[in-house]
Amino acid sequence: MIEVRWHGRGGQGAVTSVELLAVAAISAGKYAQGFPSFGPERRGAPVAAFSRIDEKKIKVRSGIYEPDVVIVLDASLIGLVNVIDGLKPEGKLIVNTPKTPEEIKKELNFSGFVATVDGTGIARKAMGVPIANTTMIGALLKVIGVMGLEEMKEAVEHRFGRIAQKNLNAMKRAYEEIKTSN
Amino acid sequence: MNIVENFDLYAPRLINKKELLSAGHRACQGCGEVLGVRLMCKALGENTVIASATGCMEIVTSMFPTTAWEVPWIHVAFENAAAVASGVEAGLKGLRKKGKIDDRYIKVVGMAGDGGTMDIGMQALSGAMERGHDMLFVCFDNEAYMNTGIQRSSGTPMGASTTTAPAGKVSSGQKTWKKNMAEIIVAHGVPYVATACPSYPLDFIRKVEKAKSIKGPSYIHCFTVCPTGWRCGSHLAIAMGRLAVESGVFPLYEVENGKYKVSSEMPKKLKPVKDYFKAQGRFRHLGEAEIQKIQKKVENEYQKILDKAKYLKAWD
Amino acid sequence: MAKRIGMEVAVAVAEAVGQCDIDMAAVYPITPQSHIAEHLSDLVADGKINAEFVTVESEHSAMSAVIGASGTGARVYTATSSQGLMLMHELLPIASGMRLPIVMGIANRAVSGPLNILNDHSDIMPQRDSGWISLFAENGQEAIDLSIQAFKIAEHKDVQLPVCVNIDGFQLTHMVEPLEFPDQELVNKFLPTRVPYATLHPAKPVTMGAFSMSDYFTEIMKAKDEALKNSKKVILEVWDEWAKMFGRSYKPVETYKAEDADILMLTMGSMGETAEMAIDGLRAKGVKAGLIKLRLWRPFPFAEIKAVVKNAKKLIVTDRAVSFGGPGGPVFSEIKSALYAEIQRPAIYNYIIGLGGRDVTVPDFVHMFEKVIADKANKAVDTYEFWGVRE
Amino acid sequence: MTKRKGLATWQEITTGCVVFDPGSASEYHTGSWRAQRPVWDNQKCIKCGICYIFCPEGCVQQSEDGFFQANMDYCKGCGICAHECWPRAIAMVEEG
Repeated sequence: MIEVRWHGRGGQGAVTSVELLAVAAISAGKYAQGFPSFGPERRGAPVAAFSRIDEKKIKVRSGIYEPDVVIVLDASLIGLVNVIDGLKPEGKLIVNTPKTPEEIKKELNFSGFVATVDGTGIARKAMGVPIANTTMIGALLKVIGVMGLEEMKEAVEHRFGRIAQKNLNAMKRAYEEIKTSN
Repeated sequence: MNIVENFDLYAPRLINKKELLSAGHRACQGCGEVLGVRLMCKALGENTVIASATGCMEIVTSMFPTTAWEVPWIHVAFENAAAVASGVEAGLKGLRKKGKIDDRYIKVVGMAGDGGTMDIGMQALSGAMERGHDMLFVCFDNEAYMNTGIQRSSGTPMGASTTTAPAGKVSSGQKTWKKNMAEIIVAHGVPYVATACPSYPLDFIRKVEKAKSIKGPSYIHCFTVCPTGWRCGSHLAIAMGRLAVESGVFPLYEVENGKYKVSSEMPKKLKPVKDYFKAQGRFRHLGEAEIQKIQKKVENEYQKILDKAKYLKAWD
Repeated sequence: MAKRIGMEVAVAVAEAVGQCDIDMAAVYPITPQSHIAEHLSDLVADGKINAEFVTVESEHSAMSAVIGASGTGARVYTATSSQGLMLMHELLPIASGMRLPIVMGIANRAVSGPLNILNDHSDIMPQRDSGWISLFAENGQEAIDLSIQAFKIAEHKDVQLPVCVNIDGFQLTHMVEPLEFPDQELVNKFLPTRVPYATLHPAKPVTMGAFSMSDYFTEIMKAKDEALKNSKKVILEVWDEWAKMFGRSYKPVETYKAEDADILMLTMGSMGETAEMAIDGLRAKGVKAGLIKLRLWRPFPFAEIKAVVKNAKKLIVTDRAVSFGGPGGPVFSEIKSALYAEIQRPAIYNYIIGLGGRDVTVPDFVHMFEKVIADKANKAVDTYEFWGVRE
Repeated sequence: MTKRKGLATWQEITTGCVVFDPGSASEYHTGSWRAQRPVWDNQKCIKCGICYIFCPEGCVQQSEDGFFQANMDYCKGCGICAHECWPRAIAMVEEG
């Protein structure tokens, strides 16, 4: 089972991302959960959301405290929120930033796996808005590899209708452009 | 001796003979409220469903395993008659559009006393009126919580002595002016609001029939005398209602699509409120100065209605 | 078998209710129930279900309106949570007393004060004696299935009682998870049109909600109690039929590795499957642990409970609510009273867990078992403890 | 509720306490509440029907001859009819 923790701010669509990912994974025949951090967070406040994906039925419903992957939708949260809290030693950190993985590693004093992609830049070019939540699903799928981008298509189309293709394009670019540390 | 003005001599011929509220109900001798309910039912006819609040009328008409009602009737609780009525309306609508019941037109009516309307029931009523259900709500206002023993309500008039706002050595009874419920419902923008009193049965019946004909929310504020709570003779229920109207204490008017119309029953010149107070024990303690204060307020409030009738236009 | 799809459970509950040919719904939004209200509104707005949706101004009016509509013979639904349920409280025994087959979803949430929006069972527990049939869902699939079954149970001629389906707030309502929706044609077959015993219609005027004095009140209460007790037979029949038609079986009391267990735990609601993982871990270490999951809260399944705990030495009852100044959690009290007359019964322990959204993890459940196993002298029997409270 | 001698057992209580007999409150005779009874003087009666309209019990009915009378099974003796009868055709008379 892969457990993912998403960091974002209220309004940046972290919850939409976990929902899309879970819906797509389940459509692809896997078992998945997607859930928000339960609470009254308002627009702008730091929020977290969670994903679980597995090949067999998921029973556990308690929170995720030791994620396999952490994905940060808003790099300005680094320093405000301990984004690597509980991240497994072999765990992976993905950050939406134009910076290199090495720069992030230095900032966080983190020696594990880091991947970065300028999701906001991609989203702005592909969709005209600086909202990178769907874009970053592409980055996540590249890193975790449990399913392909094409398996997101149906869920994104269902959710976004006319603007689905732009989201898919942005996702694809993030998938292709992500840079990983060694 | 009372000379009945504006009253058709052959009134029985004009109203529905069918009694939809049977005798054997346990209302007090001379109850003005149960008379109001009886006349309302005559005006509504058989294709009616009534949702009643807890209160005198509920208690006296529905002693299990019997009922005085001959129309479908439901009682749930004190504060929610309007919400129950709105549910009945929605339920019938849902069933009718699917063909699960016949397609006759049924008027849904909520009813409550002044407590169930103006106090504890006001939220549910406001919600039901605002949502635009096709329903009539009738408040039978006898100006205190009579069912539980004559405690004050927001419908109790200034100066009336009740068991929770009694006249005493340093108190003259009710310290507040009566809440103007009809105007509150007018402010909801519903198509029809009227005030009525069973002392003017044809006017009351006509207003109920009018409300029945309106597809949408309507409200009638019916002033009903409670001889027990007002401490007057049981034979005076009609006379007291008439005096309340003639003195301007309870003006009869209607508001259709925002247009005010003062009922023809209103006299050209109001009688003094003192005449109305005289026979009622609840006002007996009032001094001249207090009566004059009330007199002035009554005149001012009545003038407001006359002004509205004169200047306000109907909505488009 | 239907395809598994991913959907948020609250949305799925609204979808399932939408499969039931409801005529009317009145739902007032409250966290964490609101997604049910919103999605039902969507279904009505898109013409996917042909029903009246009444946007009431409070939960009190929501329950009042569904009582009125149910009185007309309509199939009705409402949903709420926490404070909303507390506001409805007055009307719950009236709905059951009038024998109206209302179905209500409850997104279980802690009751104030202080205000807390997260999951526990302190909202449903005060409603225990209101005369409603009360079911608990363990996961999203059960939330769907029970919501549909609830109409069939409620409307059965031998039941005619309201049913509430308890769905843990957030842990269930806000979870996107794999779900299977029953085929619509099969649902239609499973759930025929409601046949009411009386309706508010001028064709046959009736009086509902009459006033009763002491001469009849005792008989009326007895009749209601018998109706609720007898509903269990129908509930079992409905679950049998469901299993035959849809392949998923339901029982008043579910068990997991309980048959040969020395030590049992009892859960209600969404924590069951998490507790199962703890039991798997303990079994791997040779501990004969097992789980009881209570699905039917009212009518209480006394016989089933007695049967499943018979051979255990110890029983841990978990409660998600507090009975302040009482003998322990409400579930604990019930279980103890069920077993009082049994000669062979386990020592019973009570942990009050997961209050106001406090997370309970697999290691937590393991620790509960270990603590009770370590109580060799049975010192903590019949006492209760707030699990994980800071001291 | 089926009409039977004595009160119903719990098994006989209707589902939801629904009352299926409209107007069955008339089984209860409120005439026993009465201390005074209305007596009509048909010489003075003009058949206007005010007594019928204003009766809170709905127990004043018109006969075939057009005159009115109260059903004494239900009349509570409130005196409204007598008070409102402007030709003074009704008098309240002590019972007993």
